[in-house]
Amino acid sequence: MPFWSPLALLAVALGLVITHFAVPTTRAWMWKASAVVGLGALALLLYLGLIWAPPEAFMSDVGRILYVHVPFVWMCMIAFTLNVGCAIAYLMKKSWRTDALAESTAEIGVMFGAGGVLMGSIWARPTWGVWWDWDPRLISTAVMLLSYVGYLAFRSFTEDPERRATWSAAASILGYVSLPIVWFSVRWWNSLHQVQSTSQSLDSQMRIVMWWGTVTMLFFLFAFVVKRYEIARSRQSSALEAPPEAPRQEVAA
Amino acid sequence: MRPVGLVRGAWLVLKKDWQLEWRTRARLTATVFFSLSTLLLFSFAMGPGIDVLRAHAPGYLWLGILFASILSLGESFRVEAENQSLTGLLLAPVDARSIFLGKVLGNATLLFALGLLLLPVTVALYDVDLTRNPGLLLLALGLGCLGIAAPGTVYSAMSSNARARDVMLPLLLFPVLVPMLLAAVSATKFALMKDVQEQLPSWLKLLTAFDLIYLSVGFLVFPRVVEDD
Amino acid sequence: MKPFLLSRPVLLLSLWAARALAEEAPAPVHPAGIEKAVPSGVIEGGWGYVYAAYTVALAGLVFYALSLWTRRPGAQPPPPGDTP
Amino acid sequence: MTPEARNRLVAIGAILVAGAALGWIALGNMGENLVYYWKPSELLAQGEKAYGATVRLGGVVVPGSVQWNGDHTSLTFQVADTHLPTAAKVTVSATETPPQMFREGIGVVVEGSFQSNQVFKTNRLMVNHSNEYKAPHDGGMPGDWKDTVTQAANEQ
Repeated sequence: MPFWSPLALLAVALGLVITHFAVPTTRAWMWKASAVVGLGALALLLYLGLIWAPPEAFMSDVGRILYVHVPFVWMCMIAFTLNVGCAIAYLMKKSWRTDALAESTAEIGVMFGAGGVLMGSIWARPTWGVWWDWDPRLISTAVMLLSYVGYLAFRSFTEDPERRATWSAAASILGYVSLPIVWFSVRWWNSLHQVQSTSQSLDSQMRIVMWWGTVTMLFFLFAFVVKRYEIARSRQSSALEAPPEAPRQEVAA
Repeated sequence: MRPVGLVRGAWLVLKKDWQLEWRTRARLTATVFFSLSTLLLFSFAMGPGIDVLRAHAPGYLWLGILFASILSLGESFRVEAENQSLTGLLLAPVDARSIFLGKVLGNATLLFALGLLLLPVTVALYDVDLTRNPGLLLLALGLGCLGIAAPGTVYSAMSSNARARDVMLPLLLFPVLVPMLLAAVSATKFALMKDVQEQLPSWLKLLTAFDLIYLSVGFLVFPRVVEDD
Repeated sequence: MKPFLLSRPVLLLSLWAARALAEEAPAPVHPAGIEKAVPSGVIEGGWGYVYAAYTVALAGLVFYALSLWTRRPGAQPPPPGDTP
Repeated sequence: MTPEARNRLVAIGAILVAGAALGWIALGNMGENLVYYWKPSELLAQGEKAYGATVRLGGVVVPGSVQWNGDHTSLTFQVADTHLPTAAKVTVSATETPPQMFREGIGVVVEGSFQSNQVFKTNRLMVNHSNEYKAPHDGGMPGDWKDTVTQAANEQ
């Protein structure tokens, strides 16, 4: 993979979300289209990943886990990056919308991350020979997931919506510190986990399937974010009797 | 009133915390007994094998400090919340960031004092050798305490008002602290035991980097956290 | 608390399915024939692991979509007096 | 300077400090010493100090060195720093059945202790796959172990 490919993915995800919010006419249909296309792409991914792609030279068919493991972990990282973006935006300018979006992306990121780690563990058993190991990549990923599970629990334990929004934004920023550690851990330390693949180290057919899987999951990510955002918004408006557009402005210092 | 400068404000908060603590010494006493019993429990649970205990002593020491820090950090803002004194501080022309710096230093010195008291205990219970590299051992202890105190202060300010605050503080704090704790345990280990690969400077640098990250991020977000109180 | 609770069945079910499928797969033990003293270095079979991983992926997507649907706005108006 | 401007300056300073610290971790090469495993040359360089302690050893399996004992309960092989024939080697005796991917020339990480008879005894054997994924019909050699090894081999 070129080094900018995760950034390109992030840009696409961001573009979809921004379009959804900035262009009102897209709100009704875009997530539906995304979900439908995602379902079709998922069916094709199953075909491509399980049948069309060649087995790997040494892992043989076990290597097919690549096509779902990597996309899940990438979606997790994209969701957390969107989350921390919302947190920073909320601290700079208070808005219920960014708070709802932060809630939505954190939950979806935890879902994708937990799935990705589970798949990685299943993959590790036949290839490395262990389910789990004390390894920089694995430990830092677990830490990142745990800090966002803590974030979600904190949100559900805090009743005051305004405090919840501000405090969880702070928690999100502190928790995000672990993400660059996760990404670079395989480069900084010698790890059992292999470093990120490059376009040279990945067979062209396998590369196509991996990208197909990534795009598929991106469609699901977008549809999930939109639906989860709507849930968060409706909870906000039921928590506040008359939902104001923005929280109370801070008292002048 | 003329606003108080950042450093001076921090110093005032720190001095106030120290005075409060010195007057009763309640927090320190409670945490010392709590972590003493934690260390004792580790030595009971891990059996009489002194080699195992000695090898894992840095981990036990830091877990003892970590568990005690939950108590002392939680207390640090509960006092303020009960007397509404945080509101008072904020209404006084003291920058919220001064409060952060002062509180972090206050909490860190408390934890450091606790660590100093626990070190002789580890000698007694786990038979470690403190004289191998005492200077760097103290440095690791200090940096580690600062690393716990910086995010801990932000989170305790948040969770002191949340429901189920006793659960929330560890739930939020522990995952964030894991990388820092790993560095602290390793640095302590190599300061106490033979360091065949000269790893100690690297771990200390890593610890310093984590401290700087947590301090500056906390410094940035803390004013927003306490504003809503 | 609801979102947090709902994500648990997803995780537990996926875990269960993954373990069940993975156990069906041959253990990563080399068939130790005396004539084959050195392992071949190529995994033989192992489809159970593949199915387990794909099940986790699909289960994650399906159960999360279901949890979104059950929580959809206006699904169950909370009974009066239920909110704290 | 107005108070707001000063506040902004302080905030930017804090962001810079955080960024610099992260960059320091990333580029400061401090990871080099924070080892998850030792290479054979590093282990041997310790001399007698390395005996007995539970450590991890990582490297490539030397071709032609893999041997089972009579009743197939333990496996001995040599682990080398790199694929080069001159690389430092350590003999490993494993009591655990290796994963199927285990073969000559692949990367392994073993956990155990180095005995004074110069044998590394282990009961936890892990195989380290490279980041290469190739179809089998591709032919050619098995993927080299990690980029660094490949580069080192190319430089020779």
